[in-house]
Order: sequence, then structure tokens, then C-alpha cells
Amino acid sequence: MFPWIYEFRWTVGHIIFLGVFFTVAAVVVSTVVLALRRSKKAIADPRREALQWTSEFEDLPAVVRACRHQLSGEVKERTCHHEFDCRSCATHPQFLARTAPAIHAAAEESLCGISMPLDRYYHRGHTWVKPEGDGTFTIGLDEFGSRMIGQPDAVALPEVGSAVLANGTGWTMRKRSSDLRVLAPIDGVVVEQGGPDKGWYLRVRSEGTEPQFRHLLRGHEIRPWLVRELERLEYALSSDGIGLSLADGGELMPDLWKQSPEIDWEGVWGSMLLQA
Amino acid sequence: MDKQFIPRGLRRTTFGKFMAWMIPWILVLGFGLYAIYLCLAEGLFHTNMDNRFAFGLWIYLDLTVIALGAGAFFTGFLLYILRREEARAVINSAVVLGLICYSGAVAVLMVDVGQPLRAWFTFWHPNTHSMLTEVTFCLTAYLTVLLIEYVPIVLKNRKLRQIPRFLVFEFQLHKIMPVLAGVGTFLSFFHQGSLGGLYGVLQGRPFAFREALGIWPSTFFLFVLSAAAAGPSFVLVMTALVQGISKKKLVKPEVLQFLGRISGSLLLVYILVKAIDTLVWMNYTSPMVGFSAFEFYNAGSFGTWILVLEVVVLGLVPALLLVNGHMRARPLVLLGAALMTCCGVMLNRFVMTIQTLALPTLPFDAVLSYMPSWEEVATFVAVLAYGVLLYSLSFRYLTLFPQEKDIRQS
Amino acid sequence: MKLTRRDVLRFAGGSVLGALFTPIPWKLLDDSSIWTQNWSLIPPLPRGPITTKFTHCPLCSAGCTAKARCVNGVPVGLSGVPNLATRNGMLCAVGLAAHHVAYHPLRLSGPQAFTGKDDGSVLMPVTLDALLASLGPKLRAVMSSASAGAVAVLDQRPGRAMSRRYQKFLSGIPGSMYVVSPSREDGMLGTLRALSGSPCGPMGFDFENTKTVLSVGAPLLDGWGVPERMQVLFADTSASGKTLMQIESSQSRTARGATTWLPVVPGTEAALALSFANVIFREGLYPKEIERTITDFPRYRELVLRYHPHPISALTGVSPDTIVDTARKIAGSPSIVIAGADPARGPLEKSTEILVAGLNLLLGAPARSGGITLRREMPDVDAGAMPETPLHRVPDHSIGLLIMDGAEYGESFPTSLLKRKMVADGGTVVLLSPHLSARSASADYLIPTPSPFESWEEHPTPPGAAAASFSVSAPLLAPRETSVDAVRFLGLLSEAIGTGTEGSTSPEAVLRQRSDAIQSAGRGTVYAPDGAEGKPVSAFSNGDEAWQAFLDGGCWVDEPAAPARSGRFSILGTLTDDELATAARPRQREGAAITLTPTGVRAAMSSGSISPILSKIFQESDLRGNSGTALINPTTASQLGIQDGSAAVVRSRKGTLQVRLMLDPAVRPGLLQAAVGPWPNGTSGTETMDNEGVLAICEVQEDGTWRFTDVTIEKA
Amino acid sequence: MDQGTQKKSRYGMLIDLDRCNGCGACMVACAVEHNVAPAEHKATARTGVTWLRVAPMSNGGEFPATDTIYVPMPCQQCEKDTPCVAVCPQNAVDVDPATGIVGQVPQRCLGCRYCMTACPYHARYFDWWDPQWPKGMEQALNPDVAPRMRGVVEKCNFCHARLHTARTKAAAEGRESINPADYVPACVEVCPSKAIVFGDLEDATSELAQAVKHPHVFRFLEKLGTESKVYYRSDKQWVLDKAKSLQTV
Repeated sequence: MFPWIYEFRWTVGHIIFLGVFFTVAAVVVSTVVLALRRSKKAIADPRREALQWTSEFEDLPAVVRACRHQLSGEVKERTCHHEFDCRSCATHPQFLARTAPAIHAAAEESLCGISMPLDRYYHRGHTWVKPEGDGTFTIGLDEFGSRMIGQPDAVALPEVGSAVLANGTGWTMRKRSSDLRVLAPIDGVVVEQGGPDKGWYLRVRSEGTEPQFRHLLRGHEIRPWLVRELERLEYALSSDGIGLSLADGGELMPDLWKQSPEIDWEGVWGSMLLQA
Repeated sequence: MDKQFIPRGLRRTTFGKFMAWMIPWILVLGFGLYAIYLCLAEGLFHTNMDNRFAFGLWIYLDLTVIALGAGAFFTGFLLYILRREEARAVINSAVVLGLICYSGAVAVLMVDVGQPLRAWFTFWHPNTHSMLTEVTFCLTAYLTVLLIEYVPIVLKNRKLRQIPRFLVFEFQLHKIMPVLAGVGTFLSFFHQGSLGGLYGVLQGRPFAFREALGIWPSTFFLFVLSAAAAGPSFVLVMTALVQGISKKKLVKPEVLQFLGRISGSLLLVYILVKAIDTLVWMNYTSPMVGFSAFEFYNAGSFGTWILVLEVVVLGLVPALLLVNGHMRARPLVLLGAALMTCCGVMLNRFVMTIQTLALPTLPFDAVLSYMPSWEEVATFVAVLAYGVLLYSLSFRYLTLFPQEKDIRQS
Repeated sequence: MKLTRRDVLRFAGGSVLGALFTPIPWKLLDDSSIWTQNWSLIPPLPRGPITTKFTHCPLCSAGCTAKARCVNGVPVGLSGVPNLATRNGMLCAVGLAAHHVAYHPLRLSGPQAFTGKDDGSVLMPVTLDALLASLGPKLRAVMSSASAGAVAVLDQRPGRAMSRRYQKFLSGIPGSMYVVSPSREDGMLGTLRALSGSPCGPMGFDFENTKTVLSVGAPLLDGWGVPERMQVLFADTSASGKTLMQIESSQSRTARGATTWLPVVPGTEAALALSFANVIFREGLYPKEIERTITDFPRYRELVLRYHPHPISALTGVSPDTIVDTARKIAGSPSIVIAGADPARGPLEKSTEILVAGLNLLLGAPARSGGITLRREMPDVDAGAMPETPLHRVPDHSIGLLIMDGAEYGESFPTSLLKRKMVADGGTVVLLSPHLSARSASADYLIPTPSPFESWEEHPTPPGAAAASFSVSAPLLAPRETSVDAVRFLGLLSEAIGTGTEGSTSPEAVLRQRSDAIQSAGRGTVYAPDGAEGKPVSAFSNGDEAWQAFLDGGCWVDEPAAPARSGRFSILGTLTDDELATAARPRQREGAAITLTPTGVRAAMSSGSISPILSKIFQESDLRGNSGTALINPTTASQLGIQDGSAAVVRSRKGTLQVRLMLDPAVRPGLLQAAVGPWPNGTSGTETMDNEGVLAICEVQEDGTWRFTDVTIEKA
Repeated sequence: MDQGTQKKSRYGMLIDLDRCNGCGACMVACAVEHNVAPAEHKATARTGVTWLRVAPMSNGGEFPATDTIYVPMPCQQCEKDTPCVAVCPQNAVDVDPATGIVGQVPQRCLGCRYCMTACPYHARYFDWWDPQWPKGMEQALNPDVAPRMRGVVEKCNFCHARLHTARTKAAAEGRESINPADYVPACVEVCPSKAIVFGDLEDATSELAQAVKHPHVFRFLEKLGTESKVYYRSDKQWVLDKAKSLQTV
């Protein structure tokens, strides 16, 4: 194997063979080392949240990754390739330009008893963000989310002063034995902590540039999205082979899990909150 | 009970049913491990191998599973190097199959050798002229590669991915996967070839000996080709099998057809080369060393039928079926042809390992027969059980077929 | 400069790193890795001064001279002594590993006795005193009661000084018998002696001066007599100018090496012999003086003339021309006709033996150069030898107490033959042997004699030798404390029955007596093993000198006998007309039955008496069959639907036997040759005792022979 | 001992098949010389360890036109492209350029048995069992040859230990080359029918070099081109035909 060891011969074949082997070994080892080093760096970086989202997004079912413009019926089939960040999408402005935003007179959209006020923007992970006018933005869980999960057993909110990243972790909640990660809809720095009782969870201030809401759903997009989400929920519940009636008398029941506590609620909640 | 570990959006059977499926295999594995213990602790006399049949069922198993396991490297090659996105639907499954095949082969090899504790001597005193050295080096390296390729699949498990470190590592690893795929392809090329060379260089076994092209006998290239041809077919067959057992649609039909088409084209090339090689061997190589090639086919129960079966029935026929678009479009034909392709390669490995040793060389030799002992069979079955267990666990808790949830939800 | 701790550490680290770029750690690793592979499981090798000693192989009657390579005086290897004047310096496969026998796992650890022989008895260790206390009264009882049968000694190594001791012991017991092994290679010479009209001394074969040897089944080239002598004379007949003609039903190793092989239908050898005589008579090829010296010449002539080659050819399967040619050949030159058989096959039928032996008389072979020599008696101290009775000639149910010695020589015979000779209730059997064997199961008492190389061994004249010879082997290994040598045992037995001990009480002294007798007789020559010229016995000034020559490995060879006129013989002996009529008739075969015939290798028919390493030829190769194998002709096998190496059950009237059948075209169709081979390293004591092998299913005929048995074969 | 100063040798054998009567003395002497353990109870002709094996070869004739010779088959000490050397993954087999003897290093052998499949003469043996000697017999082992452990391949090396002894003796006596009489393999020494001639093929004056020139001398599987150094001789035509003819199964 090495010079000076018995049977090592300085022949061309020997040198080539061992050279190739060591090259291969070096490539394999350096690949792994590289991956380890990069991940060490990434984990220390706040942008790891972005990395995490990139990875999660890739594993979401194609149905979930459907473009918002598909939901609204503007296009027949289109899958998002921008991790739900329409800010970096070149096609999104074209869509916007093509269809003038319909004016919605109504103040809220309601479906199956879920009311979604239209004064705010909705993230596809069932959070909303509402500009407070004073340069701060409140962030909360939408009605769909609250009804589905009910009163959380515990909530862990980011400290005041810490940053949240759009599509990164907004806050986490504990419900029964499940840890739920709720995605933040926008970038910002936490200025105040809310809670389930307050109707909102975080108040953030945007650092630097004014936040953009281009990637969030609003207005006319809410209804088709909600329809789609109800379908998804129904489907997610059917994964367990249980045909659970979502709505009682046309309404999505609050504390839905109580209907059938034994099923994999973590799976259902997680997939509705855009976790792969 | 284990629902929190099952990937979101996938439907898997109940834990009870899953265990009912697993426990028999665990018992089989346990039985096999006992046989392995006997062989390791007491000696290889527990096998029915002998000084004349020095290689038996295990070497046959090694050659066969490694040929079939070629699906892993070839799917990776298609996806990462040739950028054929169709392959993404089966890549995870192919990696798990490859890992099972290779780790099973290495495990059996460790039982097969008389002094497994000295296995590292091959690295310490390598004889670079030996095909087995090449096989050992490539096999260990490629098994490492497969393990590294398996890591991201595991880390994406629903529970494990909640640990950010894992998810990030997985992400980084995934980014450099083309490098590993390239290395895997390179290694696979050599060890598949060297496994062929293993027998092709046997000057003392005129039935196996083949002319050299460069420094390698022709079997080197034949094995590479046949493994590349059989690999996609094996992935196809296994996918169909898993679909059948789990009663779920896991990939889109186009994916299977794509695999079939690749397999068929390669098989056609292989059969052509094999035919030329056989003719050269019959008319030149074998007579040169004093053996008429057809004498080999008069020995014992090995008639010329075995050659016809290998080259025509399980070679040419499935190749033609698979390259024909109309035939390929019929699922049963597709599956049948892929199965035949796998059987053809298995038969080829049988002929190379078992028939070579059964045939006499000295004028006073008899045709030998060999029947594996229960310990050998149990070890063989243990590898099978290990494969089923690892695959079942992976199938239940990991995402092997990314298209599965899409197919369900659409 | 101040050295900080950091500096030291850096220096150490740097040294380690630097060392990695030198060969030292790698070579060290390499050497230690190889060294670790020397497992502790493999035994340590003996260490010590290496010496060479001359001795003689103690495993059979040939007593071949051997050179022992010893470490610390313990033999670790044997080799032959080529070019020895006595022509017995090359060892056979069995002899080459004789130094292992002392370690055989079947060695007896002490005296043992069967407790209650017939009711599922078990072998129990006993003390020698207890054994004698039990055996003594039994011996006295047999001696005192006429109905309890006779006292007998079965000596399978006759001719020793020890044999004389047995004879002397027996001579004090009225009605006792001195019995020898039924299958003796020179059995035909005994028959010839019996045909002699006047008392006649021992005989031998003058192979050196003969031209033609006609062997009726004697395995001359496969361990017969003195193997090297036969090899030199007959293995390459084109060089020696001799002719060896082998009459045998299958193609044995001897038949292969012989000049010609006459494949004969089993059991028709007597008819063939008569047919040869027929040709000799009709062509007048016999010396005329035999008409006078043979007392029953007219009767013989009348008998022989009925055996014309043509009808006999149909009977024997040998063509008439071959019969005529063979007869002319043996009549045309100094020739010897030998009757014999494979060592496991036992004696020939009495009539066959007499009729074949008679050919020698017809050719005038006795006392002729190149014929049958009259050998001198070996000088001895104890005169008055008892007559030797071969076991199969002993009257049935006549032995009440039997002492067996020399069974480890391995000349085997069916246990059923022994049982038949014992009194109805089985009597008492004492076996003197260093180890367990199939024979041990027949015994009531087992006396653990010292193993070869632990014991004082003597090597008297080998069978068929032209002149008497004698050599001695001093022990190379210390005997086990529990061993009881035959001299001591006989002494203790004499004490137990009150006849008192006589003469010397140690084996060494017994041998010394014979050495002294040879020295005082002053005849013959002692050949040293180092190849030096022989030294005439007359040149030894005293007994000590002669004894020393023997201790140094010397071999005494007697002078040739003075030319003597052959006496008168009866050529048909006591054979009746009825016996003659049946002798020449072929064996009656029952339907499609297969004929079973046992086969074996001299000195290797019992597991304990040979080295475990003989598994190499009996188990680990196809060279010789072990006790589980049988050879059969491929044609016969295919008729029975049997494949090479397959297991089968052989069934005779006596029982069944599991065998592995091996196809061999050299075996006559219809014949099944089952090996009485050993299982050199494969069986436990009980398995060894319980498994008599093929001999258990061989039928012993009325005349005590067991050459052929009708069997059926079924696939297992 | 400096190998460089030694004369190059090519040791070989000539076995006269007409003299061999298949007695097996060579096999036993070989096993004793090399401390090969006695067979385990279950060992067979196909699992036993016999560095030298005597195999019967039949003319295939029907009784009584049958004839059988015995072929002693030690390692044939192939010289060219030695089949077993190239295949060993860890250099446990080598050909000594000074003697032409194919050596096996049991301490390094992995037990993969690839060399056994490579050997067309079936002259290589695997230790399927732990070597075991009856109690006490270890003191009767040959002190010059180390026993092998279970799970390795072993084979004939022309009694290399005897060559070593002869060299030591030569060195002690101040000779550069060994006395040929000091180096005689065990099988050659004990053959009762003197069927084996051993010697140096390089030495044109040796009995062996002369004897192999006879037209009735052949080697098995000569066409494989392994240039084996164990020659055979028979004057029987069927033996010559069978040894040289195309293989007939």
C-alpha cells in the first residue's frame, strides 16, 4: 500500500492503481468534509432558516406547490419554483399586469364559517400580516389555523429584538404532543410578543426597506385558496384512512382534533402549516 | 403509534400489520445470523463448498446482487450526470436497493472468506494485478458512497428533519450529490468490470477464460454492460413489486417505461457484444488451450440449451421487447421483459461462477456437483430478509418515491 | 535557552509526524499484523536436539527398517532406509506414520472389563488386580472342567519369542490350543507342509531366483510379504526379467502391475488350477521324478485329466489359449505358484489352497532354486513348540477361554467366526492390545499393552521369506504407567493359577534370550541399518556384542538352508472325492444377487492401530476405501440405478450395511468390493467397537472362509 | 543468506506413472512432513487437505479391458503466468525467482479461495476445520514446518523447509550452493517404487533435466501455457493420448 511496506512495488500499474484509489478516497472524503463544513457555517448563519425552507419546499407535494395564479384560476397548471417568494419571481408581475386586481368591497371573506378579514395579507402557511400604520406589522395565525389546532398548550415566541425571516420560523406552538412550527410571513424584527389570547402573536418592525407583500395572498385570492386548503385538509385527514367530517352544519368546527383525537394530528397540522 | 415517523402525505398501513409483515423476516434474519455465527465461529466446514467447488452460492449471490444493484449507480448517473429528470422518481428507491445489494454482498463476502479479520490485508498488501483487489477497493469505496447517498434520505425523515442541523447537512450533501454520483459511476464501472474479470482472467479455467482487451479480459466489459442493462430493469421490477405489495401507485407509468427503454437499449448492445465474444471464444480462445468449446456443453446437465437460454431467450427477446415502444407501453410486457432481463443476467452469473467450477480441467476429473448446505442457504436468505427489512423500514419511514404523494393528491 | 513544556510537546508532535514519513511505523505495523496471525490455537512445535535413530516398523509382520528423526528423543518423522541389503528398508504408507500410533485417541487408558457380557454390558475401567482376581478363577474353572472348553491363545503375530512364551504357558495346560490368524499370507506354505509325507521345517519362496510367479489372488504388489522386496522384484518386470501372472476376479493393484492378469470368475480358481495341471499333464511338461515323489500321483492324474481347458474356460472366464499359455509358461521356467487373497478376504477354501499348492508339487518347486525353499528353524531357547492351528480350522465351540494377542496387526476376521469357535455361552476372551478396536467388543477383558515404539518389539521372519530373519526395536517412547506388557501379564496369570512364573519377566529379557540363542547358534549375518556390509554372527565374540548390534537396528538373516532333497508329498492331501467335486464347481448365485467380497490394506484394517494421519489416503482422497465405502462396476451400478458416490444399503443374510458406492471399472461386474478399511481419525471408542464394518455382514462358510457373500443392494 | 549470490535454480519433478502403484506413501510422508492435521470426522476427498494427492486415472475401458494408473498431483509449480499468483488479492502467493518454487504465506492468506478456482490442477487446499491433533501428538510434529490455522489455503512448496535446511547446512560448510542430495522432498524420499525424480531443471547435467527430454514425458494441461515444472512420464499410449488429447468429458 505504502512505499517500504512489503510487496510495494514501484511499478507503473501499482502507482496508477493506488493513485486512482487514493484520488477516489480523497474525493469522497473531501465531499463529506465540504458538506459538513458548509452546514456548520450555515447553521451558524441566520439564513439557515432560508436553507431550511428551500429544503422543505422541495419536498412539499406538487399540489401544495401550486402557483397562486393557478389557485385563482388565472392559469391552468403552474407549479411554483420560487419557494412561494413571488418577490423573486419574474412571471408574477406579468400575471399582475395581465389581470387587474378585482376590487373587493367585502371586508372579509368567509367560507364554512371561517372568516378571513381582507385587511391583511395571508401567507400560505396560514399566518397573516397586518400593517399597523406605525411602521409595525402584526402577525397572527389565521382562523383556519386556529380552528384546526384550537387553543395551543404552549407557545414559544421569539424574543423581542430578534429577527424573523419570511418563510422562516415565526414561532412554535405545542399542542398535545406535537411541536408545530409556524412560518413567518415577512422579514422583520420582533418588537412585541402577542399570544393566542390576544388574537395576534408578534408585532414586528421592518428593518431597512419597507416590507413587500407581493408574495402574500390577498383579496380575491383568499377564497379559492381556502377552498383548496379545505380540500387539502380533507385529504390529509383521509391519509389516516378516517373519513372525518370537517364541517358541522357547513362550518369548520373549532378544535377539529377533538372529533378524532387518535389520528396523526401532528401530520395533519404540519402539512397544513407547510411542513414536508 | 409510529405515525409521527411516517412522511406526511403518505398513507401507510397500520403498525400492527407492518409488524406482522416484518416479524417473519426478522425471524428469517435471525436464523441466518445463527448460520453466519456457525460459519464464523466454527469454520467454513458448515458450508458445502469444498476444495474443488471453492466458490459456491455466496459468490454467485455476490455477483448477482451486485449486478442487480447496478441500478443505483446507473439511476444516479442518469439523474445527476445525464440530467434525466425522469430518474428522480426512483432515485431514492434505487439508492436503498443499491445499498442493500452492496452491503449484503460485502457482509456475505466477510462470511465467505476464511479469515475475515484479515480483510484489511488487501489494503495493506494489495496485489494490484488481482481482479479481486480491484473489486475489494471499489466495493468498499462504493459502499461508502452509497452510505453517504443514503444519509440524506434518512435525514429527511419527518422526525429527523425537525432537527435543523440534520436538515441543513442534508441540504448541503444533496448539493454535492453529482460529485458522488460521478464517483459512484466510476467505481461501479470498475468493480462491475472487475467482477467479470474475476473469471475472465482464469487462464486455468478455459470455460471462463477470455481474450484480453488492453489489460482486461472481455468479460470485464461484458459485465459492465450487462450490469448497466440489468440495473434499470431491476429498479423497474422492484418498483412494480413494491407497488404490488403495498397496493399503491408510486411512480408515473412514464418513469417505468423510461427505465425499460434504457434497459432495453443497453441490453441490445450487450447481447451483440456477448454474441461476438462467444464466437471468438468458441472458435479461437478455447481451442487454443486444447478444449473444444462444445465439449463444455456436453458435461453433465449443462447442455447448449443453457447458452441459448442465456443469450436468446433471456437476452435478445427482452431486449427487443423493451426497445419497441408499442410493446413497452403494455405494463405486463414491460414488467415481463424487465424480469427476463434480470433473470438473464442472473443466469449469466450462474454460468460464470457455478458452471465454470463444475466443469473438469484435468483428464481424470469428473463433472462436479454442488448443493449448498442449509447454512449457506440460510445466509443467503438472511441477506434477502435484511434487504426486505431495510427496504420496508425505508419505505415506511422515508420518502422513497417522491411522486407518490403527488399521484395520490392529484 | 529555556525549554517550556510547549516546546517539548511540539518536539514530540513533530517527531511523530516526521516518523510517519519514515518506513519505521509502517514496517512495525506490518510485522505486528502478520505476527498476530499466528494463532494460539495451533499447537506449539517441539523444540530440542534433533537426533536420528534406526528402528523397525512395528506395525506388521514385514518389520521394515526405518530411520526415525527424533526431537528430544521423540520420533517426529520416519523414513525408509533405501538400498538395504535385507531389502526391507522402504516404508509403506501405514509405516510412514507409525510414530503417531502411540497418540491415537483410541488408546486404552488402563485395564477394562465388560460387566455382564450378554445383557447390554458396558466396558468399565478396572484395576489390574481386580481383573486378575476375576479372570483367574475363570481360567481355573475352564482348566478343570472338560465341558467348559479349552484354553487357547490366538497369536496373530506368531514366530516371536513371545509366541514361544505363550506356547510354553499353554503346554502346561492340558487340552489347550495355540491358534493363529486364519488369514496368513504364507498360509499356502503351511498347507504344503501339511501335504508333506515326512515332518518338514518352515518353507519360503525363492523369488530372487525364480523366473515366473503365478499368483492366485495373492496381493504381491500391494503390501504382501516384505513390500520393498516384492516391489524391487516385480514392480518393473521388464527390468528384472521376471514374469508375474495374477489370477484375480477384479483388477487389483497387483493385477495392474503384473505382467499379465487373468480375470477369473470368483470361486473358480481351483478349477483353473486343475486345468493348468491338465495342460501340463497332457503336454508332459512336469519333471518325471514327481511320479515317484507324489504319493497319490495316479489319483491326481485321473482327476486332472477331467479338466480340459475348453470346458474350464467357460467356467472360469479365462480363454483356453490363455490357460494353455499360462500352463506352458509356469512349466517352462523355474516358477512359483502362490495362493492367497486380499488381507481382508480371509483364507482360501481348503480345496483351492491344496489344489493351487499342488501345482508347485507338480512343477517340482519344493527345494529347488527359484522354487520353494526349505527354511531353517530360527534358533530358540524354548524347544517343544506347539502346533499352530489357524482359527478357522479350530473345531467349533471348543474354546472356553481365549487370550488374543497381536490383533493390532490388523489381520481381520469376522467376529462371527470367533463366536463360532467359542463355547456355547461365549466363554471368556482376554484381549491384549494397546487400543480399542472392533475386536474389543468380543472381549471380556482388555489388557492395555504398550503401543508400538513404547514397547520392546521383535520382528521375526516375515511371511514367505526364503530365509529366517530377526530384528529388535528398542522403545523410543516411555510406556504409559498403566500399560501391561504381555510378558508381565502372562506372568501374573501364571501366578493367579498357581503355575508360578518361569524365565525372564521383562520383554527385553525375552528378546535378549533369542539374541543370545542366535549368537550361540553362530549362523547367518547381521546387517547394520546404515548400509554397511553384513557382519557374520560368528564374528560376535559374545552375546552382548550381538545384542548391541540388534539394539543398533541390525537385522539378522539366516544362512540359506543346505540343499536338501525334497521329500514325498501327497498332492491331494486329505481331500475327499466329494470335496474335489465341489471345489471345481462355481459358486451358486441366487438370482440377481451381487457377490460381496471384503477388501483391505495390510496392517490398516483397524482404526486404532494406525496413525490418524492415514485419513489422507483412507478418507481425504479416493485412493483407498475406508470402512464406509464399497467399489462396484459402473455397468452393475447403472443396472441398479446407482450413481457414483451415492449411499446404499447392502443386505446379506447376516445383516445390513450402509455404504457409499464408488464406481470403478476395475471391479468385475456383479461384484461388490467393500473395504474393511479403517476410519483413521473419525470414530469414538463405542463407534469403533460397535462397527465391525463389512465383516459383520459377511457369511462365514462351513469351512471358516468368508471370501464371498451374496447380497442385495438398495439405494439409501 | 544472500539470495543474490546463489545460483538460480528451477526445481522440478518427473513422476513415472508406470512405476507408481498408488500406495499413498508419498501422501502420508507429505502430511507428516508438513504437519497437516488428520482429517476431521466429516472431511471427504473434496474437503481434505493433501498437499500431494494421488488420483486414479482410468482408461475408460470396460471390464476387463480396463486399466488405471495413479497420478500423484502436487503443486505443479507453474512458471509462466502462474495462475494462482496473479489472482491473490493480498500477495500471499509468490514465485521465488531463485528457485522457481511457488510459495504460499498462510499468515497473510485471507482465505478467499480465489487461487483455488484459478488452479486448473486442483492442487490447492483450504483448511475448512481448525487443525486438531490427538492429545499428545503435538510432540510428534515436525519442528521445521509451522502448522496452518483454519480458514487459509495451503499447498505443496516442494518441501521448502528442507531446502532451507540444506541451505543452512551449505552455509555452515561454507558452500555457495546446496548439495542436491541434501534437498530431497519427502514424497521423493519415501516413494517405495522410486517413481519420482526431483532436481534442478536449470542444471542441464541433472538426472531430471536429462530425463524430461524423453518423448514419453508430458505435462498435464500443457496447452494452458503455464509451464509447470512437474513432468510425468508413461509408456502407455492411452495415458499419453489422454493427457494430450482434447478433454473428453
